[in-house]
Amino acid sequence: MPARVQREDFDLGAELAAIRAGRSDIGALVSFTGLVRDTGGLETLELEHYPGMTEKALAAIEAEARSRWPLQACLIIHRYGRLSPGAQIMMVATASAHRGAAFAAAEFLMDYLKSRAPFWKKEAGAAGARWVAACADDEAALDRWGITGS
Amino acid sequence: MPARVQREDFDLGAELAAIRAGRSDIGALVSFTGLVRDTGGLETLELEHYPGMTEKALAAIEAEARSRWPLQACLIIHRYGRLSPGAQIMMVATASAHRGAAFAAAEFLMDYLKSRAPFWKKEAGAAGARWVAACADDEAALDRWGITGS
Amino acid sequence: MRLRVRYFAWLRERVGAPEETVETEAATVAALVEELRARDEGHALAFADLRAVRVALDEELSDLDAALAGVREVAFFPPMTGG
Amino acid sequence: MRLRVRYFAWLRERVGAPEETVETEAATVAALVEELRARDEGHALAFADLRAVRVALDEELSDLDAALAGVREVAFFPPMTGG
Repeated sequence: MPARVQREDFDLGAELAAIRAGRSDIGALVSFTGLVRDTGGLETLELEHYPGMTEKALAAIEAEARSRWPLQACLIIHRYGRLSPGAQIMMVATASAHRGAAFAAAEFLMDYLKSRAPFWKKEAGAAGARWVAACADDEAALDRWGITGS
Repeated sequence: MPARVQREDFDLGAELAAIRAGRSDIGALVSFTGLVRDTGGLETLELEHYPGMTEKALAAIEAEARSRWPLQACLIIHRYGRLSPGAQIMMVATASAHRGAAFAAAEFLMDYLKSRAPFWKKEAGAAGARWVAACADDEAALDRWGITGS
Repeated sequence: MRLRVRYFAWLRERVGAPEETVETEAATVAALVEELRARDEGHALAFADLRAVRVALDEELSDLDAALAGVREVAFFPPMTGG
Repeated sequence: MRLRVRYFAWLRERVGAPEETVETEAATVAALVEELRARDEGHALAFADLRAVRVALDEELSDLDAALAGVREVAFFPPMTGG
């Protein structure tokens, strides 16, 4: 299933239920959900993306994960637009026979996506608006998968 | 919230929704679900445990995770009794400000639980019944957390 | 000393009972195992390979060298396979 | 050569437009950036610190040294912050 880039919210429980529905070959199902975190005074988080490139980048990230681990499922959903504190920003889910592959693939998807998928966050609150700076750790995180940061 | 040991199934989506309900201090929510995997001819998986010790062991595992990472939530649910292929066996969920802590804590809970929580699996199928052997990797997995296997 | 001895998984099946009450003067778990082993064929089979046996004292993981003083419940079981 | 040049996040804000059409003979991304920088204050500000600028050519991540031959769309943006 291709990665989904959407303005609407998603139903985490329903997505995870759909992955395992009607099958018994999955031993381990891992999910990661990114949420809008308010560290004080946040009113909205605006997520901008690059339509066209975003879908291609997420598809490439998913294909890379599937080539590295035996996965029964690999799902990426990422929202854009204006979000409130506590809202869901994105999710990944991975399913495999064993927990090692499911965890590794989910962490890989997140590391890869953080510095390779064209999304940008702008926080707005009482004190004004600011673009969220990329975390140096995020580009460094790719090193552990044998990928050099851009 | 204390770990739950129960015969009944659990609602993964509802558990994850409850963790983030009404708060905006969580940035990363990770879940792991263990499922009954059928590698051929499996009819039932019987899960035996040690009532009393199980709850204590899971509480200790949860306390250890909370002492190692800043977690807004840390949940363990583990079933016992007779399960069918594809059924949910157990789940852990961890919530933190950042993804690194949430992933690490979830993997730690799983590694620790696999070799320290008193559960035993017996598979039954057309070919008869057999106790699932512990995986040597499971005891070795604790090494990476600075804990020596028993 | 009176102990409640419990068995789980295939140790339970081999012994043929989930638990028993044991009167013993054994000072350590290992000494208790020697006594139990001598009871009958089922016990002997349960304890045939001690590398595959784990022990808990009063619901805390322990080991064969541990002392039994003050202990009320001893449990024997194979390596755990939850998760 | 006619290029569609797109800007995202604070590069878009500094340039003051999400995209523009550019006629150029620049052989590389770096040469294009030099031309764009000279356009006005907004462009100059957008490209003030090239360490903070990422580039995609026809929707694929690339870098400043890349050649522009055959490219139709160039996008400039800051390091990504999704997830």
